[in-house]
Amino acid sequence: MEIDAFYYLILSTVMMFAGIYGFFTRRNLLATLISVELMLNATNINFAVFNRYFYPGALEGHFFTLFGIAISAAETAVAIAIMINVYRNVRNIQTDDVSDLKG
Amino acid sequence: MNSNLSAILSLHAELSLVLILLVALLADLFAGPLRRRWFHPSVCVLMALQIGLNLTPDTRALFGGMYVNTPFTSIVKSILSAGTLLIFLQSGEWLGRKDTHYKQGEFYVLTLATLLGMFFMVSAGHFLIFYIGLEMASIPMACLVALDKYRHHSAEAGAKFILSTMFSSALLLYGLSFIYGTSGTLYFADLPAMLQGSALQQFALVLFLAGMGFKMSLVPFHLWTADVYQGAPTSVTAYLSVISKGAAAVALAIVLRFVFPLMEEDWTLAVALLSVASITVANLMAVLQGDMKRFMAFSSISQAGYILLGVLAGTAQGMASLVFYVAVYVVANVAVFAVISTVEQHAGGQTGRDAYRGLYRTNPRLTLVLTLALFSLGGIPPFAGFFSKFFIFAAAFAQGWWLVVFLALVNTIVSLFYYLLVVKAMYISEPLTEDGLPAVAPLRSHPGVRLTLALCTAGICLLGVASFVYEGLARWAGMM
Amino acid sequence: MNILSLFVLIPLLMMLGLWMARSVNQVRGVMVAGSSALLVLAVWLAVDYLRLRALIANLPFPQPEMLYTDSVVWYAPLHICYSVGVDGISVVMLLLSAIIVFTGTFASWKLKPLTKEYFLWYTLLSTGVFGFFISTDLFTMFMFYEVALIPMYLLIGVWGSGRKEYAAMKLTLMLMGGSAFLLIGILGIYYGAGAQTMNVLEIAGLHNIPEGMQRLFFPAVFLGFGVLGALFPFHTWSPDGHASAPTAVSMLHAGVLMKLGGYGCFRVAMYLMPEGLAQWGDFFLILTTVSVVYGAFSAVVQTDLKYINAYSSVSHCGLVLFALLMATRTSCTGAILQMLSHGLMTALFFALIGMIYGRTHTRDVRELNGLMKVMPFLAVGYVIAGLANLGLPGLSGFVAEMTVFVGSFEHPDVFHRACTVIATVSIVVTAVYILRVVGKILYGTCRNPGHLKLTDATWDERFAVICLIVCVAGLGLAPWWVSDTVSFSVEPIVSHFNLP
Amino acid sequence: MTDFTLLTVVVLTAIALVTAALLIARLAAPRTFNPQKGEPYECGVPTRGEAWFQFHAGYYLYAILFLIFDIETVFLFPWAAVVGRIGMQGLLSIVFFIVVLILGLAYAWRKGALEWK
Amino acid sequence: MDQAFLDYYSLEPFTQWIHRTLCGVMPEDWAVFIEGLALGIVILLAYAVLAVVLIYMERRVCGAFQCRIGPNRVGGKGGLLQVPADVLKILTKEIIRLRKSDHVLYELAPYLVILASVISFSCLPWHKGAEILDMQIGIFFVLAASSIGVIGILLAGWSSNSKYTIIGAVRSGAMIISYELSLGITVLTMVILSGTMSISGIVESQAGGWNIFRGHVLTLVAFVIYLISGNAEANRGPFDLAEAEQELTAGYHTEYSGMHFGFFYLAEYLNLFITAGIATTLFLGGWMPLHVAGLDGFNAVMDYVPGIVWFLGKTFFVIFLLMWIRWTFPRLRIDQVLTLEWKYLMPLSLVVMLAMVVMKVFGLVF
Repeated sequence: MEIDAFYYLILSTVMMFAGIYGFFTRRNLLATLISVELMLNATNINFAVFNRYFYPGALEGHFFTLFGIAISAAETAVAIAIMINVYRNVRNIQTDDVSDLKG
Repeated sequence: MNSNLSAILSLHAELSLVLILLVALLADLFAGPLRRRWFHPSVCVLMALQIGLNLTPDTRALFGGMYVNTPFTSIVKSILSAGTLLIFLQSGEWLGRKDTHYKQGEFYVLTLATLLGMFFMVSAGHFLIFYIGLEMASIPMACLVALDKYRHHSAEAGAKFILSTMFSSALLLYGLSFIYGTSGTLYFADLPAMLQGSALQQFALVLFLAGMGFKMSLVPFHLWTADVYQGAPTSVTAYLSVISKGAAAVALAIVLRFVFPLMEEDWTLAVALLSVASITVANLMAVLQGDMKRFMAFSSISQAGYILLGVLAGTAQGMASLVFYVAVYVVANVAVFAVISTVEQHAGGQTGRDAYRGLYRTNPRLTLVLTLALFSLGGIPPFAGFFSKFFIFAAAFAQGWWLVVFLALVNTIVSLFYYLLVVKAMYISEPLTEDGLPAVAPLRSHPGVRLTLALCTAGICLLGVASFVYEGLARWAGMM
Repeated sequence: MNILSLFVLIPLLMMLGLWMARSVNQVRGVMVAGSSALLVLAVWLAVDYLRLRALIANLPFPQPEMLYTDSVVWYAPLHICYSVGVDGISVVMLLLSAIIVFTGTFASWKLKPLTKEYFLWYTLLSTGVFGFFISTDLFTMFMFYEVALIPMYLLIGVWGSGRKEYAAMKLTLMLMGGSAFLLIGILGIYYGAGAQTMNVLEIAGLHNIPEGMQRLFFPAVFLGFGVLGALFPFHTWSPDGHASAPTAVSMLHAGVLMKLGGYGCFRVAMYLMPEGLAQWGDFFLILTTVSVVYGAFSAVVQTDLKYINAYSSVSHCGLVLFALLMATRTSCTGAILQMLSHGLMTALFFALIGMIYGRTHTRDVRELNGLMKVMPFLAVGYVIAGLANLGLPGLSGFVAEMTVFVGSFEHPDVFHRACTVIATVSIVVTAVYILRVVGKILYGTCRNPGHLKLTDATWDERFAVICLIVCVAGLGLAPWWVSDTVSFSVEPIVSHFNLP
Repeated sequence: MTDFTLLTVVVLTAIALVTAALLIARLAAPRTFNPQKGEPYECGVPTRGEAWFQFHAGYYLYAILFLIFDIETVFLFPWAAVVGRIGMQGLLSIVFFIVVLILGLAYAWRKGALEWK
Repeated sequence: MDQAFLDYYSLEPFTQWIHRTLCGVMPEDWAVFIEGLALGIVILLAYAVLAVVLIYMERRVCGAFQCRIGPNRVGGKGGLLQVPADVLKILTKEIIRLRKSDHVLYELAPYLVILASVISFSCLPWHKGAEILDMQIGIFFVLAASSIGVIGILLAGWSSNSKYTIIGAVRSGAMIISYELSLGITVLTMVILSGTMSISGIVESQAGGWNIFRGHVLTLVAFVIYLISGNAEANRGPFDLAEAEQELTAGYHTEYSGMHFGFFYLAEYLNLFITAGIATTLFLGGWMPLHVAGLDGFNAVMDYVPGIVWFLGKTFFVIFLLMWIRWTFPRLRIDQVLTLEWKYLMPLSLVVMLAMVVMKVFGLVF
């Protein structure tokens, strides 16, 4: 019961672009963060699939996935910490209201 | 075992940085009230020692080529360390404040962590190390940006920074995944032969450039820059604008030149477009800014555009010019931010350009330093910025990018215009305050700031005149 | 050390001295000492140059183009050297600059406020000027050129009058815009000549820039320098800048800085890219002709003394470029003479206008009457300057303009001759506006009671004016030593042009 | 059967368990309507306000700390399986890693992040 | 060690024989389908039966500890039918629909909780050759799968839109993720000792002696840490503050009624079993019989006892330990819970792990 690499790639592509779409359209900081996580996980899937299907002899892709996961977790930790701060300061995490800095 | 240990020891630049980082962390945790007094000077001294001890250039590839050190990267690291030292020196005043002094330790540790990441990024011989370095340089940076956690601008800037940095690294990673998918390796040494320029690889290249564009804040990936620069504490803004940008530029140049040589036609075109767009758009936006930090943000975007000209050249000459440009940019920009920071501390947190009106009457020396730094940024001789601009133009020109160089040159006029606006405010304009006095009273700045300004002024005046810096860079870049 | 380096070193030392000076008197002392030293040096250089030239004139081996040459490698990877050397043209220009810096010091004797800073920037400006004239390396030439430009911003912006901020910004940006063209041109020359050297003489000797590149980069370089030489339509910075600048800065700017443009056009653009000149000469000739005529006519309708003189400068500097583009030996000699002459008399003009303005606080021609009675010394000086300007024989203007027009008419081409004819119109127009102004403000009765109480020139002002008048008259009465030297040095350059 | 098939079987079993039990309950259980039933339980008194409020930030703090320390597992598990074979070098590199982790813990501890406030 | 003897009881030849036979009479896909069906039924049965047994056991144990009798009416003196009766009762209770809840998440939560426990349940080493899910990264997979449960708990609390549930959910969320750390590290310690992540591999590696005897005092410490954090993971007392009935009514599942509530109840007991089962696997040798070096006769006797008996015996022993703890200790406050984990268990488990690495590298373990 082997699944073709193609399907994984479709999945990752959909995730990637859904993430990009979410990043630009969501007005909530947490939703934005989740969108970015979606993108990062899409890349992780890509690496693992490429390694597993195309270059099964080596482990580079798997390693990259591992590090990717770890790093995105660290990023998320920092992002959440900062968002809590934002929340503490403005009592709201809608990006529309986080606009004292015009831009 | 032994060979491994000696291999690890030959990462002396990184190891010494880690050591300082650990010392700072432990001191922060356990030193108690003692740390308030001696923390700042001792970290600065340690940093200076670190620079002094790591000046020896050597060539070495470790971990099967995942980490590559060359004299060129050594010198880049030294420049980055020196820039960080300057930032540390000038941050003394800000960190000595009541509401920030307990965060001193964090500031050093986070800054050094980003610096460590940049070291790895510059020395990477494998995309994994490159990526780890990149993230190590970005994640603590977000904490730094949000360091002033009770000023909500700072937290907001941090949120913007971390989100855009995550977005960019996702793009970059997506690009890397296709590079891996089409070539089966991520070693810089093996990749060039595999990257022939297929459609997927071009797509990957575009994503890679977009990701790096975010990190370097190039137009059109610059939208976070102004907000983050304005919101972050001024010392952090300084760090963000020079060190992190410089490291990203050098790494980008190395990767493009040594990993994508067969796709040169593709990336040079893209880089040329990015460069021209950054310079032009940022210059036009900078003209409209009234806040010094936002203004410097756009200025730094346009400077990044100039730095890209060195990437564009893609030659040893280009690399040398790029690093020289970065070095000069570091001293000039740090000087500007040191002044902004000082004025901010003494003018009740004001960073608007109006606070600088008539500054000359109260603080002639500060004004002079700022003027020289701005002139250097604008490329006015005999200051170092003139030389660095000339070299980077020459490098791009030598590869036939005449039109790009010309557009960049025309843009220097615009940039000169807005730099002169600041100069004008300081020397010519009347203060807007009610009593007609300048917003900043005569002040005696923190010794660290004074030392920074002195060093930066020396750098601004001498880096261009002393030709051995550029010549050394050119020689080492040629050896890569 | 090469003697020429002193021209850069002395101003640098002066700046150091100024930095350390603690009182106005110390500042003045440093300035007088330094500028006198420069003047002496320039005079000595001129004399020694003539002596050396005469000494080697009869030697069998080919004559060197420049004397006192020296070269120190600076940036080896880009072949940038600190190379110096002078020929007749540069010697003359150095002399001119030294005179004007010297007199300018006296013209701004009582300047306030921030005297020290003023003289610092002033000296930095003169460093650039001197450095430019002694350099034979493209890079250092360009560097000194820009060094000379940027102090103008602060000098005008801080110490100027009227719409000073606007004028200063406009001037700086336009000139820096010119230098952007210049830089691309310099890079074009360097890489076009095979990226082996930045030395002007060596590049000229190689003579290997491809014609296509010359066609591309000649206009860039010419335009770059031309902006500073008030080439139409890029002259608009000049009237505003001159009008707003303080006296000594106007003097230095009109007297010396604008000469950088002509000198650069000649030394870099035309010398190194003769084929480019052949391609673009006619086009630029039209522009310069317009400059000459347009400047003169504009001067007629102005009512501000400084504007009148500024437009007059546009016209005269246009004449310089005009003559250079004619590219005959005589016309080029004339062009250099015109630079010298215009530099002296326009400095004199601006000095006098500044002194009058300092007293009457107006420069409007309509408000000034009968100053001859009130301030006879200044009035006489003004008359002399005016006469020099309109080309009275015996004064410098005559010699220069005569040579220019004669030389231009030597050009066999009909188009060039036609341009010459058009340009001569400016002589008549010049006479119109000079005499009108002289008649209006100096003669007649003084109707403004406030003006009656004004005093004549003080000693420092008199000194400056007399110096300049002596030079103007000297050049007019004994032009041969200058014209000989200049035409000797013009020869090797003009020989590149392959004129019919 | 491959791992995937087995996993699918197990997952389907779990889903079937819940669905089947719910179906049985649906069929067997009585259904009556009473508006009071639909209210959240607050000891019998009428419900006040929403429960979807923002809660104590201390919980986030632990979430963040967890995130950091949990990720270590990603690196430690593959290493742990082979540490007996790679010996000293593996030990050294991981000791460095763990020291950094412990430093992180010490930092959090010292800065008071572990105190429940 | 005489491996052949152990193989006597291996179920693998049996399963393979079934597969071969089925393939003989029908296409392979059909065979796989039927096997899957059978497997699912087996899992369901085991799951349900164990739940019933555990609930009954808990009641009896609880009664014993509290000096009372426990269930004793339904089904004779031992109250053996009490629990089946309860099951019937719960199936016929009304499932109340809330008005203001987030319906999708509310319905989803029990699925997640059950899913997590069924997947982890399937990973246990019942007997030689009878592991259902036996991956190379088995133990890691168990950790990952069991973490799904916390999502279910959080969703349940959040979607009910009641103050009790949300407080309970957040508490249990914080607690479970915290104890996941020391749990993970102790598991890691045992992986280091065994040198493999596969569950069957871990069991095989204990053929020469159970892990708890192999690592000096370290494994004992690790075992204790594991029990504490495992107990917390299963949300059982003294860590049952997520459903502390005195303050929060019933914690995160206050708003669930009838069979909906039953799932959480079910999952809780199965999680207890899984915790104990993993403890057995990691520390007590899974289905491995007890061997004492040197006493070959004794060992041979032990080998005749089937693996599943060993496994269930050891597991129920651990369950008994856990119940003992539950009914002995008072409930902790949230700050005490977190302090215990972050300031004591976590550092301690890190130290244990490091010591274990050193011992492993220098070959000091048995």
